[in-house]
Amino acid sequence: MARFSTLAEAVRENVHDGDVVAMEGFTHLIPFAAGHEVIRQGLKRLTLIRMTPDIIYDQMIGMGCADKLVFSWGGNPGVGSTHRIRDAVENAWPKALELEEHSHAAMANAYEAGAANLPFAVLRGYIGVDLPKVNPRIKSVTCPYTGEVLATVPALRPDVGIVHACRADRAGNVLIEGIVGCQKEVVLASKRVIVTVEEIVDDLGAASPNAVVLPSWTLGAVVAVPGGAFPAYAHGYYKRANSFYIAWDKISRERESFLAWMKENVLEKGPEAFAVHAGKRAAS
Amino acid sequence: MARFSTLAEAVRENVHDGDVVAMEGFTHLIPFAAGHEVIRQGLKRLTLIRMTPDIIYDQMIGMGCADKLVFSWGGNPGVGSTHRIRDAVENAWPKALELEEHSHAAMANAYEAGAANLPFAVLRGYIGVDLPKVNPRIKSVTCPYTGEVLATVPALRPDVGIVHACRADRAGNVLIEGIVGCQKEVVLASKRVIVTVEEIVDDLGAASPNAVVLPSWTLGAVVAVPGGAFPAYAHGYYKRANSFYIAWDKISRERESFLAWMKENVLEKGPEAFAVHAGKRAAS
Amino acid sequence: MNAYTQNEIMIIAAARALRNEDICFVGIGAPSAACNLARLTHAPDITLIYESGTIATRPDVLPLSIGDGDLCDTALTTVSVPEMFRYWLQGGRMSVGFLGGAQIDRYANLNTTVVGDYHKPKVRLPGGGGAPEIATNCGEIFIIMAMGKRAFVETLPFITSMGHGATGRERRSLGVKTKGPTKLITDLCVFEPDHETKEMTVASIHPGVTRGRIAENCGWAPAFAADMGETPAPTARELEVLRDIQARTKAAHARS
Amino acid sequence: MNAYTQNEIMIIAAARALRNEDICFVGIGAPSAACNLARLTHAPDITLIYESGTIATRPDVLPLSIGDGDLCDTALTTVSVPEMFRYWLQGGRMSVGFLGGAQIDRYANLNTTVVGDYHKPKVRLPGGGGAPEIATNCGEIFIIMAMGKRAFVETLPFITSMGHGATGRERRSLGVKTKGPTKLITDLCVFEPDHETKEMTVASIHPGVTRGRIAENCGWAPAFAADMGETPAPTARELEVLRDIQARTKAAHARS
Repeated sequence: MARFSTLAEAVRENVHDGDVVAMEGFTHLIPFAAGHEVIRQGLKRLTLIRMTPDIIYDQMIGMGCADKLVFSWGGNPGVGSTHRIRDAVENAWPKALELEEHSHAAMANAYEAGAANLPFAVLRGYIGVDLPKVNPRIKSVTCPYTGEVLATVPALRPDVGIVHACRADRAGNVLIEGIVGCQKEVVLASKRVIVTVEEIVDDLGAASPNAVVLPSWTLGAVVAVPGGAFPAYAHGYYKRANSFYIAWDKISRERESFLAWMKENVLEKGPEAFAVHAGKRAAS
Repeated sequence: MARFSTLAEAVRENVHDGDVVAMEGFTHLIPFAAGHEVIRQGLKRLTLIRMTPDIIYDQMIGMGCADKLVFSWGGNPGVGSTHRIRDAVENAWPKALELEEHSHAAMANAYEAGAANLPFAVLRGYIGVDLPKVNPRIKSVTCPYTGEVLATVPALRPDVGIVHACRADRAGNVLIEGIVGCQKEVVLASKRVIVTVEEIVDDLGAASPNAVVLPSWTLGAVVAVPGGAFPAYAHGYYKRANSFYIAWDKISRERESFLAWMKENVLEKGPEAFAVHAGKRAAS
Repeated sequence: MNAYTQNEIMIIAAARALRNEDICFVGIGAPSAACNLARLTHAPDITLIYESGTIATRPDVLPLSIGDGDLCDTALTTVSVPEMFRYWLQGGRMSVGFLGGAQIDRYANLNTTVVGDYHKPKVRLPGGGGAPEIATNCGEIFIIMAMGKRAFVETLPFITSMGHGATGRERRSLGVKTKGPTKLITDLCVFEPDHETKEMTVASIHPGVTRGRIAENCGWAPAFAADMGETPAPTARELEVLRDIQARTKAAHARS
Repeated sequence: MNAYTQNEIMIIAAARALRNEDICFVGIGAPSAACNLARLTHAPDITLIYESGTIATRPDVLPLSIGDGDLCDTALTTVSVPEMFRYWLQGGRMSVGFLGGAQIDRYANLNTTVVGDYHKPKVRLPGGGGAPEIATNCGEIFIIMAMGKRAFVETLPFITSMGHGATGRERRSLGVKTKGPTKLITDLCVFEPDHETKEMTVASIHPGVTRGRIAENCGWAPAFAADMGETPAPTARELEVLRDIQARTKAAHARS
């Protein structure tokens, strides 16, 4: 059953050094505020899972939170490299980063299998490519009917899943709308769940009986953090700050400018700093 | 790309003697009008697939359309037996009926695998039960990571999938709302698709960006048949005729009363006869 | 004391087994009546889930089928049937599965498939539906069935869903970690599995019912627990709520 | 004749390859520009699908990422990412997949993973994302890449997604039934696979470009088709629509 709490409490109670943590949101609804809290609490040795480790993991990895990254596409979308992740991989700064690399299809299927309580996922994929040569987790099964050999990946079952959503009602049920990504799967696949939301309302206002709603009892901590997806966006709340994504390229390119930005904007701030981005609603 | 047509044309062009046909709708949106058209066109030797072969298949099997039934629960929900299916199984009347029997979980997974273009589905199921002893299609695979043995079923890939939906727009895109069952999976798993709808409108009016919409190019024939799900129901249009389900028990119990009902209500009628049920909208 | 039928005390005793915090996968018929009675009495926050995909539904009348429109209209959300079976049932999200059945044995294995030989059945029953996977994927299983020698049988012709297995030891030997049937609620008494043997054993007798009457309506010699008690009689409130929803249901089904 | 850049003719030639009836899985960047240009010119009914789950989207400006809000706001419907990869891509629903890449070889295999050794990379690139499965599950593949010796290489350090394989025969030997790369559109010319060898062969040269210039910008000795033609120059309308959407895009990204 979901419990309302502060972001600091939610991270303190649910995330521990060495945990396997998945923070999802496919461009939309990326839990930036929660990522900043993980950095502020100085968590270490995390295995970070994310299909698209973009700025949020660039920040966390650049600040030394992670020992390992499980991913399928790492970059600043439409802009270029995630410089801090590259610095970790290529130069072990601030520390070495182990990679477990998949394709998007495999990651999506692995979350799906985790949500479905299966130990592995089967996909028609990884054909004729080199990734299976460098990732021993990619294996195969033979179809018992046709004899066809298909690729497999182990299910993802994170210790902690962290997502950002549109809103929660007062019982702690959560609505996600728009590009829903693999948030439902991450929530259902994870042992513990933190959800940050734009607002807490009396009525979810789900417009369709088939809207993506996560019942309270599938969640752990629910935290209102208006603007908490910035510079990503929240459908119906505020738009993606494409200009920030472009600006991040310069901020993150050098270690010094990165550390200065993190000090000023993360270490010396709190989740309430995100509220200013939610305030742009009228303009969007 | 969807083509608008009459129900008679749609069935004539898409359904052939001996085809494997799936008509789905989990209590909600059952394509009764299409089933009646299949009966009127005298189609034979069909393999009929349906999770819950209730009245619609009782009618088709009682009229001799099918050689085989693939299913997971056969009965008149909340009322009792499907007498015509029992008569076929127990007494080969009007002809013998081969059964391929699964659980709901297995059928749902088999449609899902069909939609996903996989040859088989894996499930944590069929444990400690007798069905695998009498259904040789139920097999197993071993997880390449944990060594766990899990059940498998072959993917369902019907020749023809037939569903009823709420409405289509003029481009042939179709909206399904409410209890969506496995309709999306059946449509995507089938080689040819017929969709009957309550109405054709200028704008689907999907209330959520994540509403269940089947794009025109995943469909074959789209046919407006108002009331076409009666005695099942259409979310937002008319309610389930529970009294008809109760009445069917008596109608179908004896061969004579069944045949008389079919003659009067199916053989001598057309799809336009369903419109009267759509007219109950205001009352629901 | 309030007058009541044996069917009424069965449903009321079944409802009492449910807890306010349960996430319950509801079978149609008597299980659905018991679950909704629990929701309308002592367990207002219970989450009821039907295999049609409706999650946290609060129907005003009892559904005739597993997918009546009222279930969707009053649900928190409705998911597809493949998702229901994959993420929610197989995902291990249900604390309780509530089943009925046509036949049961002393280890609470159920048959809803055939009487007689599978390939030449004497009676062809509806089949398993969701039950085979409900039986192993829910935290525990409650079963509701009226007693009678054709229903409570020494040997099942077909195991549609596993209770505690043919010898009571199969869940463990097959690696199934859920509890299986922990309560079998009948019109005469409530059975619970013996801690050691897993044989379903009479844990409480409904008021006025004798051991002999239970034995007469059971195809095996039923065991009675050493600490067996009496089922508390239905309260006026329980009977009122049950009769009220049944009346509403009957009126609604006649209308529609 | 209209003045245009080599980048503009690349995007315009790529757009022309698309048909009104295509169901196209769109990569971000140049593929997205080409696909939307096609939609705004000769292929108004083309269905564009992005891996973020947006189906039949009609963005007013080019998205910076694969999941900008505009994609969802203008889509027919938006599905989850697992569903997108399972039902829609793996389901074989896409007639064309449109990819870019960092490096390509003569058989149109692509590398977007690493330069140098995988475990001790010289340059760590973003990785495959959707490409490995796009390459085999779409009916055919169009690739758009500007030429240059660091991009068009004799031997790839890593095969991220399969074109026609290491020898041009791997699709068949691996049982892959889709066509693979049928067009490689560059800033200098358009390549198509040779019918026999599957080696990407220059099928048309952009106006004013010489064979020598193509060879200078290619890490292998490129083959030229016997019936090679000249790419038609961009029309005024094509240039206008392309520049218009790019200007709208730039303004929108600066604002937001």
